[in-house]
Amino acid sequence: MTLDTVKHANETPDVEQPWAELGLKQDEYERIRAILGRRPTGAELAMYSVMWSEHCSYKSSKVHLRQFGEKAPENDALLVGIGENAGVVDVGQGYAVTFKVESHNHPSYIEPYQGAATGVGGIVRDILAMGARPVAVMDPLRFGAADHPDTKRVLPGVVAGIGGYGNCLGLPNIGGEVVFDPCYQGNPLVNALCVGVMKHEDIHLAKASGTGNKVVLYGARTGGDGIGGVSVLASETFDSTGPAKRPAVQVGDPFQEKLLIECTLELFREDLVEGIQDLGGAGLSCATSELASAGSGGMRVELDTVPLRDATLSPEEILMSESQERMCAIVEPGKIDRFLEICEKWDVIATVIGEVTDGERLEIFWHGEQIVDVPPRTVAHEGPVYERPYARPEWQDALQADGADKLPRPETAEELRAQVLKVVASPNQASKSWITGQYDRFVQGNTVLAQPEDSGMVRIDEETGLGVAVATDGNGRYAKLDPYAGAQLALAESYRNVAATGARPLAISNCLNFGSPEDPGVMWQFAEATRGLADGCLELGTPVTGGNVSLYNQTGETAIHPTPVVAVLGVIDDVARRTPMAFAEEGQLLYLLGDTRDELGGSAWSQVIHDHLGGLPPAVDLGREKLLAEILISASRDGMVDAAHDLSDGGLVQAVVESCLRGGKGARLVVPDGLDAFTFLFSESAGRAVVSVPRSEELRFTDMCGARGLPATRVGVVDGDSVEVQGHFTLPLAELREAHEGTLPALFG
Amino acid sequence: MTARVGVVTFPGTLDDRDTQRAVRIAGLEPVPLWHRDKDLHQVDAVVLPGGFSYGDYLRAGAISRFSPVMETVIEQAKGGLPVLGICNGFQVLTETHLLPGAMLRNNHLHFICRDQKLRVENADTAWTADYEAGQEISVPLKNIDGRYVADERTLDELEAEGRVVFRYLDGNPNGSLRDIAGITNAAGNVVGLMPHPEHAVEPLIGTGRTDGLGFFTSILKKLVTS
Amino acid sequence: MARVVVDVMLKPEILDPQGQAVQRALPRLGFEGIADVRQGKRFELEVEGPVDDAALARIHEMAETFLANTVIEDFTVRVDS
Amino acid sequence: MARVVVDVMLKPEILDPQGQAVQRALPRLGFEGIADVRQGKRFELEVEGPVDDAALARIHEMAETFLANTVIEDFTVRVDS
Ligand SMILES: Nc1ncnc2c1ncn2[C@@H]1O[C@H](COP(=O)(O)OP(=O)(O)O)[C@@H](O)[C@H]1O
Ligand SMILES: [Mg+2]
Repeated sequence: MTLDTVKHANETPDVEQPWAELGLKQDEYERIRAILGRRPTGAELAMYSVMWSEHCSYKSSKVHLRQFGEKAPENDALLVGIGENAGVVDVGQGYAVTFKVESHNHPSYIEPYQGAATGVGGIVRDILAMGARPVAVMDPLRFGAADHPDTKRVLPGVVAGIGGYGNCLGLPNIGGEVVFDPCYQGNPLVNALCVGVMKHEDIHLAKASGTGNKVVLYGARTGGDGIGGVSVLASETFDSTGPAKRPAVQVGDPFQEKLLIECTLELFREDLVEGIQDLGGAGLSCATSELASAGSGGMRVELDTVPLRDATLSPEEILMSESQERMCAIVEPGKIDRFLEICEKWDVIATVIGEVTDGERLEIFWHGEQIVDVPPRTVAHEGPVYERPYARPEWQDALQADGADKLPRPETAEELRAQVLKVVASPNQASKSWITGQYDRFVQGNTVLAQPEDSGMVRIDEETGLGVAVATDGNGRYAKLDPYAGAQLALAESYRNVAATGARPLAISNCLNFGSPEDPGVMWQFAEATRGLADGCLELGTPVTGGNVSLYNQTGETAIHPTPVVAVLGVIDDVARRTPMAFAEEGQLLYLLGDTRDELGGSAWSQVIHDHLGGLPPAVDLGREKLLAEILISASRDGMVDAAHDLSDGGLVQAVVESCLRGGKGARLVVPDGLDAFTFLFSESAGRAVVSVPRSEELRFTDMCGARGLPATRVGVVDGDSVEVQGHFTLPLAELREAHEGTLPALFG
Repeated sequence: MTARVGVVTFPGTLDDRDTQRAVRIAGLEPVPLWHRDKDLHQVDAVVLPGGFSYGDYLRAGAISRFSPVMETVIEQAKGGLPVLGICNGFQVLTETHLLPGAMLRNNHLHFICRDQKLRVENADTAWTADYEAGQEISVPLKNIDGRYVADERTLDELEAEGRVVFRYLDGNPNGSLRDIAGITNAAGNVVGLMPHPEHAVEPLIGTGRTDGLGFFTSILKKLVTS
Repeated sequence: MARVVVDVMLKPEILDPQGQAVQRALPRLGFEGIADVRQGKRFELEVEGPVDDAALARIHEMAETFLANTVIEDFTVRVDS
Repeated sequence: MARVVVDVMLKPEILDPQGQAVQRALPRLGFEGIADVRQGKRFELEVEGPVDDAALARIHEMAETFLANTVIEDFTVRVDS
């Protein structure tokens, strides 16, 4: 096959090009021709097509995501905002923390183990690229029905992949989510979060500056991974013979990534890196164009110097390859020798593949012939932007009108007891330790709290005890009923979870998982959810530092529930003051904080007992969330509570059961005046938590709540070895434990 | 002058920094050792920490066992240098045959991470002198290749010579023969175990227990009094 | 009882980190001249009854749907002699 | 370039939970008549130069000291035809 050089492209303007096969629209192809003033070469076409894809260009979501910047709250803690690999937050004492959630949904459905594993690998490299040492990971997951046969294929593979990669990398897994719902059948969600820590001065950015500086590719060799459709460019003709056979699946090598981490941190320590970018989706196309676009000059790359695993790869394929465990650094010429030495020390292959030029073009050569000559911004940052039409779905009104208030409620104590047992044993409410027990949560020796605690918490300074806490949440059922409120409820819950452990919420990241943007109903959900999230962040004072959008999570006409996953990062000055969730001290008083209303729309109860989804989700009151958080943080700081647990799906009874099982102690509960037992136990009103208060602190604590105007109701006492709702029923802890802990092993064990 | 404990880093080692911290907390001086360096830098004892050296590819510990640093460790261990292998380090020690037997995939085939109760069966080794024989301790266990196997004769020999140092309590987590969690060589200077004492040295962190500190205070006592 | 062997190897274009790690270690152990190493799985099945074409067809199907992950792996089935 | 295959299997007396898990799953998938399954490793080595007796002896040594752990595993070496 003749090489499609820039010269050749100039000479053959009328050659048919497979832009449609590469996923480009006619007008997008025309725009590329207009930008270049000629037809693109095969390599250029490959770059544009992948960089202008939904995944890389955010073309459908961009107009909505802008609100995160426009409505960003004043916040001195934000050191690096949206637009970089990950945002960076000042957590004090000279430390900065970076964190981000990303999706790897589709690959994890095709090949659960490798899809999930490479999802972890990708987000870890994003964090590393900011200059930080990765210190923890989390994994928000959504699967189809727990008893569906395909879930038995997908879930164990995903869990083994996340564990296999993360454990081997030495990153404690400190939390995540596991939710089952038939809407995720065929579209499981595998989101992965990573947190990294650095000193302020260590922050690195993805930009190529300084004429003459070298472009170094280091890490794994480049193979034919994840090239997919681009292979049409590699075949002589893209009609008859069809594309060369290239795997769409990438295989991860966590060992290589561990070396990459240690090697990169050593390169940072010796100040050998001017700019750096990880290679993820779109591989070298993305890394070179983003580095050049963000920098001051141009870039020249000799593509034939890239070390290959497969010598038959075409230049187009090398540009597109999504081979894992690679990084691209910009290095001053005088520092190259030391750079390569450190790579050699870590058995990491490193190659100078090009340099920063004083021009404004990204130029790529193949054995001396030019195959790419483009303005990098047009590839990386000035892709198409769509104002997709959106409209509230017709069914939304009917869904909201179909409230949970008309569902039959338990009439006898016996029925209530049975329903409690059923809810705590249901797959979504059951213990997830069958899964989390496959993740190393101790490695690095800084884990203060990990699953099933409300948030994961790691110490970042051994001397002072400074630590950070992270929680992720996202209730797709609520979001389906009302995407605006649903996004805020996800934010509120995550925020509350962080505060429950005693940490002060600082900033958020998010992963927005939705159906097809070409469906106006889905686009409406997306618009509402982003608006809700942006408004919520403004009110809570927690800026969005970054995130990820995953669209097209749908099969045929059926989209997943809108699933905005929100991760909140908090800081705690001394991890010694963290508040755990376990009720461990007999005789301590249980206080319910916040207001309980009759709110069962979208609840766990409505799902488990009636397989029902309808009505409105619980009301959002972010002012109340803020107040609750302040109380929880003060209580932790001043030692007024020994345990706290946030209330969310499953309501009070779920929270109490979890805290009792965690501490191995029972509780005696009394239904407060003005509430019926059912609502007391199962309502999912937001803005609530339950705390365990030592008797000696009771007065001080209730005074504080009273003075600040937070309702605090004494609802019981830590006692015995059962959960008793006085006058109604008693459930022995052993029976609850069996119900709560037996479900997942029975399904997947 | 305190004793110096070398902590080896192989490519893929994960718990080297944690082990150095544990050594420091116990009042010893940690000395990082690099797999390519034959020189042990006059350390008084060596810990082979946990992790996935070489990704656990081929077999856990199989590739690291051939590193330059191990040549010296093997030679000096035979001469009495105290060596502790934790998890991946234990796997390396069995691959070198400094300790008998081998480590295989857990019988349930899953990675397992949990707080594990152990009985200290032998409190006479270089690394367990600060415990009492029969003492029960809890330390984190985290591995996928933790099933200890050896032939019957070797097992009988280990039992007869009191060389089973730790046994799992409250349920065998992985199918290890005779509930063996850790063993020693005949001289008592080389000890290997699957659970992670270095993750149980500080209150609040990990499981919040400090039951693992005894390993490091044991070696401290041995080194400063001898 | 007859033995049927199913060999499962990663497809040639798929990264094989294990094989790579082994290959890289060989020179250090003094073994030169091995240009590439791929590591796969070998299943030995003890089959009850005759291993006729029908039985082999079933085992082939078993390999395809279960023993191998054909998204990333190839396999071969043969009767052990 | 010639290919040499090294097969490594757990010794018969060593419990093989992976093989067992496979065997137990088979009836559920509708495959009957498999009395036992053992799972091992297969290495494919691409050898530079001639695979003569000397080369095979070296590979045998490599298998014995490195590819297999003879405390628990047996191995065979053969030239792939
Ligand atoms: N939902 C979102 N909210 C805020 N920022 C987002 C969101 N989705 C993407 N971003 C930001 O857009 C930029 C590009 O995202 P992405 O392509 O995922 O990064 P990367 O190239 O590192 O994978 C990042 O800075 C990311 O944080
Ligand atoms: Mg990135």
